[in-house]
Order: sequence, then structure tokens, then C-alpha cells
Amino acid sequence: MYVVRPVEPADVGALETLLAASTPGVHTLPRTREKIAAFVERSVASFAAHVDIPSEESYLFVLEDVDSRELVGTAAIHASAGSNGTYFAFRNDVIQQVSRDLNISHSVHALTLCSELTAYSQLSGFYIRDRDTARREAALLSRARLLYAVLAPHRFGDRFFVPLAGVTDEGGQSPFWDALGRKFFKMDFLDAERTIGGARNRTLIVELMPHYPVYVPLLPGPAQAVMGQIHPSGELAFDLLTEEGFEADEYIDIFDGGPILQAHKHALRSFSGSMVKKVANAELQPPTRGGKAAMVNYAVASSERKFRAIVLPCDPAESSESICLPPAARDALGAATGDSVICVRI
Amino acid sequence: MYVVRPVEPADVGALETLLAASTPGVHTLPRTREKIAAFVERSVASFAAHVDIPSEESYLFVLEDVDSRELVGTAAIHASAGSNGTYFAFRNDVIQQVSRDLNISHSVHALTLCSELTAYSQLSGFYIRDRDTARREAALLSRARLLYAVLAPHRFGDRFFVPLAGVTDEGGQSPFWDALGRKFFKMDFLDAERTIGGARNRTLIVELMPHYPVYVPLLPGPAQAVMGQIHPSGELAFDLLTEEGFEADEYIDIFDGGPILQAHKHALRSFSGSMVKKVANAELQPPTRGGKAAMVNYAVASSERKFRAIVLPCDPAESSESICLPPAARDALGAATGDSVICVRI
Amino acid sequence: MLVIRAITLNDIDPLIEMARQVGSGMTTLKPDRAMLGERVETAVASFAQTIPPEERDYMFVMEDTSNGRLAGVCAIKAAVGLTEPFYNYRIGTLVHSSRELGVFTRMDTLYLSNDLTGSTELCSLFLMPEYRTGYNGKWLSKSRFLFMAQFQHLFTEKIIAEMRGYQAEDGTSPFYEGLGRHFFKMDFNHVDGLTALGKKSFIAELMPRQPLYVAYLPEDAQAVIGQVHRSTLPARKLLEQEGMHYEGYVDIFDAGPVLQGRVAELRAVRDSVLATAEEGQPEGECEVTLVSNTKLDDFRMVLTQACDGGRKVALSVRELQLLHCQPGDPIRSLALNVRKNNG
Amino acid sequence: MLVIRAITLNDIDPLIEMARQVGSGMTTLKPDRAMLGERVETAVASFAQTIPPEERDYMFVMEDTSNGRLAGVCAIKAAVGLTEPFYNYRIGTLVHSSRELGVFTRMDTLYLSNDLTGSTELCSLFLMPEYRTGYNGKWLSKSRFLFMAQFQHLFTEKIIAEMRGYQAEDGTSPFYEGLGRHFFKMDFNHVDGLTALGKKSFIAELMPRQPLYVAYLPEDAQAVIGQVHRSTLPARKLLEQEGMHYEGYVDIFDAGPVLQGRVAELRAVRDSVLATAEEGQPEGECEVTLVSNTKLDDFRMVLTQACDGGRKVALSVRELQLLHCQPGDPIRSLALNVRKNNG
Repeated sequence: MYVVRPVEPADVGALETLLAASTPGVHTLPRTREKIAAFVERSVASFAAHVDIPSEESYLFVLEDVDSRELVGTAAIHASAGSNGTYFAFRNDVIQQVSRDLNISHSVHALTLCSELTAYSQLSGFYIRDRDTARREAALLSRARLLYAVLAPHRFGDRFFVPLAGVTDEGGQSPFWDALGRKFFKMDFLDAERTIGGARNRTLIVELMPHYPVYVPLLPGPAQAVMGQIHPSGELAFDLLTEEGFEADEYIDIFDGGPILQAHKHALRSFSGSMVKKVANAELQPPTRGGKAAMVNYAVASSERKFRAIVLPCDPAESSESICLPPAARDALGAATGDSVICVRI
Repeated sequence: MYVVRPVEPADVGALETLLAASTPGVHTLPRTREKIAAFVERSVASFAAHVDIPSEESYLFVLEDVDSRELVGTAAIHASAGSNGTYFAFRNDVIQQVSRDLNISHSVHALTLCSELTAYSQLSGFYIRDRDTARREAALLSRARLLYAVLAPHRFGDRFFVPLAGVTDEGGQSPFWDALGRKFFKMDFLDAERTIGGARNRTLIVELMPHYPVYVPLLPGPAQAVMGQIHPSGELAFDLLTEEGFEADEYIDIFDGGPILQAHKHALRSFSGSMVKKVANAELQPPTRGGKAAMVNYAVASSERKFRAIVLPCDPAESSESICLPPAARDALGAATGDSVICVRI
Repeated sequence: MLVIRAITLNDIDPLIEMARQVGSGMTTLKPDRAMLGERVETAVASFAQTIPPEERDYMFVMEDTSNGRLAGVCAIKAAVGLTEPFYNYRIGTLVHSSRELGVFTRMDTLYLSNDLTGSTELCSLFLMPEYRTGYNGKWLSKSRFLFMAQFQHLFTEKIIAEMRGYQAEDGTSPFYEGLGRHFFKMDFNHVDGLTALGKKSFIAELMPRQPLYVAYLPEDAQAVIGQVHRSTLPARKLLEQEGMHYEGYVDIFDAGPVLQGRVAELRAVRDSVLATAEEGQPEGECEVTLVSNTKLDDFRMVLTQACDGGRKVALSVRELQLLHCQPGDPIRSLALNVRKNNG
Repeated sequence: MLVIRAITLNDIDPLIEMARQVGSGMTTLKPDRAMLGERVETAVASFAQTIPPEERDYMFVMEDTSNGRLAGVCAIKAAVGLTEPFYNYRIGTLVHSSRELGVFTRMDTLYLSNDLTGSTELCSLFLMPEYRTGYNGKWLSKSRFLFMAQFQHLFTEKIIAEMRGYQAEDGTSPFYEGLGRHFFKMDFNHVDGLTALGKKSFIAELMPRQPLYVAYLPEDAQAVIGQVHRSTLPARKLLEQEGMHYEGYVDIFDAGPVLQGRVAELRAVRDSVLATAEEGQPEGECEVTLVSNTKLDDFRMVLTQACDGGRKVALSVRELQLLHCQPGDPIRSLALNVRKNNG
């Protein structure tokens, strides 16, 4: 069994080992012990903070193997993307071009530097070690952040977004960057990402990036081709997020042209589909209608104050006031029979 | 009893009488017999047309008093707002301004001429004679267009919008126009509306209107004050449309600054809340659970081919496969027992 | 002998004949009787001052008096863009700088503009191939400056001349291929033809409005911004000698440069001399000089030898006849060639 | 007697003293020892040519040799905007025209630009109040043109001068109140002070980037675009006489005009004369003339009488001393006043 829980100070060493394998420029995660420790510290403070208005809080979750106590994944969420400045993205505008005289009608795409995502909450730092095999756990890890937001809505905005890494070649070069950012920054993609620390809310962006819309037809073919395309490593995250209800197409990243998925919380299944249930004892409750075959996977999360989330197969719980959890699940959640939990189908 | 039905050639005279009382610049309806006849002719052809892709079709509905055969209201819907050009609107952009050096952070609104609404379907021409007393019939009239779209989705876009008349003074002057359009058009608001015939998809708009964002703080106070505000005559329509699921705030009209409400069809109650039911005979069916008190108002619409819509109080029909209609209602709908209709709570 | 003179209504037929030889590339001189006829009428009214200054279009013809044929034509349009928008790209500079990163990037930018609205335009210069010898081309081009020097009060502060832009060997415009084609979706010649017909609303409809960084364009498109067609190089040099400069305005289709000048700073205005006609032979150290009469309604000019920087102009009887002048009449002179040491 | 000369390191203290008297409004001359000291060092290196041309900053002082005090200062900055963005608004024209409606609207537009990046700037002109008599102000301002005429190869093609913008009686700027204040949310003087300190990133962060129609601004803001502060009118006229023009660039805060000129077309470049110093008294019809030596590393200038358009300059022994010249040395002269008939 795996559990998602807030990161703890004691996790720093394990995280260092885990994140050594993450890809810079793709996973927006720290890789040095010092930076990892700072991130963990910030997260611990954020979970402990009393929040009135979402601001600089940053919450880091880890996926832990309950048996071996090994950390196998991370996922984070920032309360407000632009709390520290303005979060910049390219908005994908469509301009209708019609000339009745000439009987011409077509649309031109233009990328406009915009700051609309500034007050959104931002998902990031999604990394799982065995991403090809652990699909169910990956789904839990990705969604657990949103379940936390369901439990603690005052800590987050009404809208969420997730930038996914765009396409780069084997050498770490980005065709999108080469056509755009490089002309203004005068440096390589990886150098730029290193310099800016993956951030999109810095003053230097407004100083350096183009203020006028970029007409897509003027971009070289390779740059156009990767606009809104995900890095292969992001496919799993992309699938999980679109299943969740996130939508692509409207925004792309200003550096690598990767997609930025976004949604109002009402459009997200974690919000619209989660149900509050009382914990019941699985052993005491006979399986209903049709046995194992009818069981579905639920992500179940405990409380805001002591947040834990697990995924497990259960009987459909829609029509019941309670959800039946076996002892191991209750232990992992830290929830006793009769406690309230929220659950949502995965 | 009132019924909403497609306009017919024989209605021209009655429409001329009805629309004489509509307000130019507020109701985008023709007022001369010739133009009314043309609109009716176009509507008749549109209803009769076989449509693959929504284009220049324009559907006009009338609200008729079944007993007196009097016409008391109109409502229209255009299949594609920009079929005849590009539909222009101002998008209400918010620009985040942050200077860390100076510790300044605020947002600036800017209006950008955009063409995003071009492929939307457009509701217009909503007019009802006794708008203060006939609230239920007004709701029917407004919604009937959407029920027709539910029945004939291939005739319309996935998104809908409705421009509502903005604020003008007693003399028909618009503070928003005076601050913006007048500087480019060099004419009075009513002259401009008359010249352009209420259209927002004409070449002359792209020729004359500003191509660069208008920073709202630079507009005079009276113009800022009326941005997104409705003309008093539009309050009823506004209320009905927001109940329906339309959202304001994102777009305003380029001429008078009035709000443009818009929504994806999935967000509209006519789409998400309408149910297909079989017509049952009200006399044969005893009232269930609690009698009259539990009855709710339903808008009921018949088929695409011979469209009629009425509103009437019924027993809740959610859990039933049929809806019970009295003979008068069946007559008005042209629906026999056993026919399929769609209905939605009003 | 050749004389340059104000056009008359009698010139319409020969002018149309000449326009047939111009070929494409000059949009203001098409062999269209209605268009050219109307234009000559405007020109005649301009010299007669019966239309307002900003509507005038002064056309000049070079006539071969030996056979009465027209050898060339040129014009000065008093003000462009007052009835239809006159579009250009203006090249500007934007600096993107971050002190934190130590990055300082200076970028050229294209702005779609109508800045030159109302400028006086030198245009419609054409010399018949058989007359392209000696000083004829130079004289025809520069004749307009002498006219402006004489009638300076008729012209706006600024004058412009549009130069044909660079074309590749195959006749395509790299600038158009790199920019305009993406928005117009048609061939350069088609676009060019539409503008010649005065159909310009498609520009407002289809042209991107937002400032464009030049760096977005393909390199071959970037390289030709402000570059003239090979065959236009000599014409450009002539105008630059007279005090016109490329100031960053280019054609929106082929990026050919617009040369600009202040009337007050033209060589002709600074250096031309108001003198008195006398009959005789030039004596002493002379140079080739443009000499005109000072009559607006019957403007005429010859090319001859004059001394003392144009202050002494001895004209032959034939030349006086060509100028419609008597000895003692006022004349204006300007050396054809720019003096090395300008005073 | 007064002499204008290249600044030296010994001038730092008196210069700081002078800067105390300048008051606000001149951002390049603040009484800050570190800033001014560094600037004088740059100037000294500039005259000595030990730094690259584009980094140079030629400062001149007017010295009263009777008491050794500094009477005034002025400077030529070789290139602006190469280390920090140099912002201006450029006034452009956009035409909105519909043939169908018969509407033709010509509108002025403000473009935020860095177009003047790299231009040579005339700046930091200040004359002590007690010396504001006679020709002193004119001479001090124009001295820079004679320097540029002598060392033309050191300057970019174009020069600029920023003029203080219009202010209302109460010291507020109608342009700032109508535009900048909406975006900066602070007082004009505060904004002005920040730019003086070189803190300019807030401009990139807060200033609206999109072209603005002038018609959006309140009328009093529109009216002052390109207008100078009342006290700056004479300075503007002086520069215009020398061949500088307002070409539609203004300050982004107060809309004061930027005057621009082509070095090759300055009166000083056209009309100044390279002559030979001789000792004696001026004879014949003379006029007040700027006379300088031709040494970059020890540039010095006096104001005196000269004849024959400056070709004949007879200097007193004292003047020769002030110029650090011997009879027979080359000198350059330029009439202080513009001649009515320019040749």
C-alpha cells in the first residue's frame, strides 16, 4: 500500500536520492540537498500556516510505500502562482482574418504574453519513480494535491493550472526557445532555465520577453511543431490531468512552448465528484451486489489537519453514507471508524 | 396559454405593429415593414434549410397568445455570428503590474478588439411587450431558442453569446461611445448604429475601430462607469440569461460598452438540464405526491421539424419517463400522447 | 533639343503611349486612359492653381523639340494619403535589458504606420529607353527639386520618394515571402496590382497590426529591409545627393526604402540661384546647370552651361525660346552635379 | 575673461558646488560626489581618447579667468542607452478610413520606443545665474556644435537633445497626470527621481506597452505634447537655429520634446571655417564669433570678433593664451549668430 502525505523534515535525505533521477528542465524540482531542504522547510511552514488569502504557500506531497517506508514520488501545489511577482504565460489567441473584397477568410494564431494565471493555484513537481508500472499510484499522487485543496479550499484559488514540460531534443535544446526566448535572452535554453530557476514570475521576464503578440505563422516550422506539445516524460501527467478535467490549448509556456493545462475547480473531478463519507469497517460489512467484480478504485483522503491519501478498490459508495476501509487503509489514513473522509473514483 | 413558434410569412403585419414600440439601438430588431419582411423570409428559409455547418442562418421566434392569436414577443438566434464577416467585441483583459523594486502591485484593465466570438451562435432580438408582468412567458421566450438548439445542435455552434444593450442617456447618447467609437467614426452613437444596422461583423469596423488595447484607466469616468452595464430595458433579459448559465464580464460591446454574455453550451441549463420525455395524458394520470403545491414550471418543446414551445406547471418529471400534458398544451405543442418532447425546469 | 515643362492636356495621348512601355513595378503610371486622363487634368489644374494645394499633382514631361515626342515624365504629388490610407512599415528599436542577468538586447521592430500621411511625394519618373543617355536621367529626376526650390511655399515641410524594393533573381521578394504572404495568402504581384487599383481595405483587414520584431523574419527577409531593387540603385543615389535620406520607413510589401527630406534642407533650396536671363555665350569656368523660368503656370526648364555657381547664365536664342523667356526675365539655376566642397 | 574648455580632474570640487545650485529638473547634474566624480573621470578619459568612442562623455566648463571660478558647464554624451534602455514616446500617425462610410480619421499615436538608442546627446547645460548676461548662454550652448564640427568623425550620424517638458503653474505635468500617473501611481517628482538614480526597470514593468491614441488623453495632456517648459523656450530656439528639429519624440513622463539633428547638416558643420590664428586687431566688418583650437586633448574656445565669415581671425595675445595657441596654429571659427542669408 502507498500513501500520499505532506513532506516532513526527515524526508530530505530520501528526497535527495529520489530526485537525483529527475530531469532538469522537465521536472521543476530542486536537486541539491540545500534546495531540497529549503523546499521541505517551506512546505512544512505552509501546511502549518493559518491562511486567509492564498499567497506564497507551497505544499509538497510525497508518495510513500507504507511497507518499506520508501519515498517513490513527489507532487506539489503552490497556493498562488504569482504571489511573488506576475506569472507569465503565452495566451494562444486566434485572430479571424476576413476580407470580403478579396473573398479571403482564415484565422491567424498569435501568442500574447499574459499574466492571467497570476492568481491561479499551480500544480508542479510531479515525479514518480516507476511511472510506467505504477499507474494507479500515479493517479493518486496527482490527485491527492487536489483532494487537499478540496479539504482546504481557503488555501487555494478558484482556478488551477499545471505547466507541463515541452519538447526538447537529446541535447536539451528547445526548438521553441530557439525561435523566441533565445533572441531576447541571448542564451541557451538550459542556461536560461538554470538562471531563472524554472520560475515564470520574475521581473526579468517582463524586461526581456516580447511585449507584442508573436504571430505563429512567422515562427520557424520546428518551433510551430512543438507548440503545446508535451515532453515524452509528461505523457502520464498529461493523461491524468485531462482525465481530471484540465484543459490544454489556451496557454503555453513562454520558454519551451509546453502546454499549460488549466481549469476552474468546478470543472475538476476531484471537486465535483468527491463525496464526504464516514469510515466503516470493511471486515464487518459484507461485500454488496456482485462482489469483487463491481469494485472501483477510490482515492480517499483524510482531513486538512493531518492529511493522508490512499487509493484502494471499494464497493461503489455513491448510495451509501459510509465507505468501508480495511484496517491497513484506516491505519494509512490515520482515520478511525466513524471519522469523515472524502473519496473520489479514480 | 402562450406558445413560442418559428415566425411565419403571415406574421409580418403583426410584427410591424409589435416592433413599433421597440427601442432603436436597444432592441436590435428591424422596424420597417420591408426589413421585417426580409428578416421573416430569411428565418423561414433558415428553418427549412438543410444545414451541415452553421452559417448565415438566422432563426426568428415569436411568442403568441394561443387564444387571441396575438403576437406579444420575439426572440432570435443566429447560427454563426461572423458568418458574414468577423464578429468584433472588446475582450476585457487584466494586466498584472508588479514592480518589486518599487513594491507596487496592481492590475490594469485593457479592452482588446477581438474576434473570438465569430464562430459562436448569437442570441438577439429579444423583445416582449409586457415585460413587467409576463415573467414566466419571458423566460419561455428567451429559453425556447436554446431548446431549439438542443433539438438541432448541428445548426449551431458549441458556444453561445448574447450582447445586451448598454447604457444610453435620454437623448440616446452613449458615454462609452463618446469616449471611444466617436473618436474614430466621427459620428453620433445613434447615427453609427443606424449606419451599421446594429452589425458587429462589418469590414468598416476593422477599418475604423482601434487595433490596440484601450487602457481602461485612460477612459473618462462616465465611460468607465457604464462598461459592462446594461440598459434598464435589458434587466429582464440579463436575469433570465444569467439564470440560464450565461456569464458576463469577459466581453463587452465595441459600440456602447454593454455586456456580452457568453457560455459553452454545457454550462447552459437548457442543455445540461433538459430531459427527453414521452407525452402522457394529464387527465389520465393522477397527481402524485403532494398535489399542486409540488408542481414546477417546465418549458416544453416539441421537435426540430415542427418546433413549438410552451411553459406550464407540471409534476416533477425527473424520475418519470413521461410528462403529463393537458390537451391544450398538447395542442399548442402539436404533440400527441406518446410523442417525444424535451423539457427543462424554468 | 530637350525641354522639361509642365504637362498639358495635349500630352495625354503620348503619355498613354509611354505608359505602355513602363511595364509593371510602377503603380502610378499604368496605361489606363481614364486614370491617366484624370491625372493629367489634375496636373493642369495644379499648375493653374485652380485646386487646393494639398490636392495638386505636378506632372512634368521631357519633350524632344526636334520631333515633338515625349522623352520622359516625372511628378510631384503634393500630399499622399489624404483620401486613402498610405501605409508603411517604420523600423524602430526596442531594447530588452535585464540588469540582473546582464542581458542587453537591442532589437529592430516593424511598426505598421501611416506616419507619412500628408507628405509631398516625388513619383512617376520614367525616361524612354532611347533617351537614357548623357545627363537626361539625372536632369529629369533633379528637375523636380529646382521646381520645389522656386515654389517652396507650395510644399509641405517634408518630401518623400518610394523606392522599389529588392527582388531575387526569380523576381520574388524575400520580404514578402517572409512576411506578407503568411497573411495575404496570395502572390506578390497580385497584391501589388490590388494596391495599384486603389483597393487598399484588405491591408487594414489582413495585415498584422501589432509591432513585429525583425528577428522573427527569415534571414533573407531581414537582409533586404530598406534595400532597393538593383536597377533602382542609381535613382536612390541621385536623391540622396540632393539631400534625401532613408530614415527607417519601408514599403509594407517589399520593404523598399522610402527616402525622406526636409524641403528647407534640399541642395536645390540651399544652393539654387535666382538670376536674370541674358542672351549670349557662356564664358569662363562653367558647369552643367538646370535653368528654369519662374512661371508656375508655364514652367519650363533647359539644361545648359552656366558660370559663377549659376549666378551668370547666358542663354542662346533657342534656349530663351524653350524657356518662354526674354532677356531680363528672372530665371532659377542649379548645378546638375553636387559640388565637392559645398561652399 | 571667459574661456570654454575641456573639463579636468581639478574641476570636480567646483562642479559639485555648481550642481548644488542647479535644483531639480536636470537629472544629469546632481550634487553627488561619487556620481559626478566618476563622470568627470569619464570626460577626462574621453578627451584623452583612452576609452572607446561610444563610452565617451565630453564635458566642457566655462571658466572665469579673472577669478578662476566656473561659470557654467555643458556636455556631449557620445551615445545614450547602451547600458540602460533609453525610453521615449514617438508620435506616429494612424489613419482609420472607411470608404463605405466616407470616414477618414487621422490620429496621432504614442509608441513607447527605444529608437534613439545610440544617439549622441547634448546635455547638462548649466550657467551660473550671475553669468546669465550678454552672449554667455548662447555661446555655452553653441560651443558644443563647434566641437562636433571639428571632431565630426567622433560622432554618430545623429544627435539629440532632451528638453524639459511643459509644467503647469503649480509645477505639475499635465501629461504625467493624464497618462503616467495611472500606471505608476506616484508623484511625478518621485518618478523623475527614480530615473535620475538609474532605476529604470520599473518603466519596463509598469509602463503600458501598447500604442496609445493621443485622443484617449485628457485635452490638457494632449496640448502639451512636444511643448517645452516656459523657461526652456530660449534654449530650444538656440538648438533649432543650429539645425536641430523636433521630429516627434518626447519624454515618456512629461512629453517634453527631443530635438534631433544630423551631424552633417548642422550649421556648425556646414558653415564653420578652419582658419589660421594670427595676432592682431580685427579689421573691417566683423561679427561675434566662436573660435576654438583644434586639439581634442586640450580643447579651448573663446568668443571674439572675426571678419570675412570667420576666415580672418585676428586674436589678441590674451586670446591666444586662452586658446593655448601660437600665431600660425590652426583654429576653427563659427559665427555666433545665424546669418540671415545663408550664402
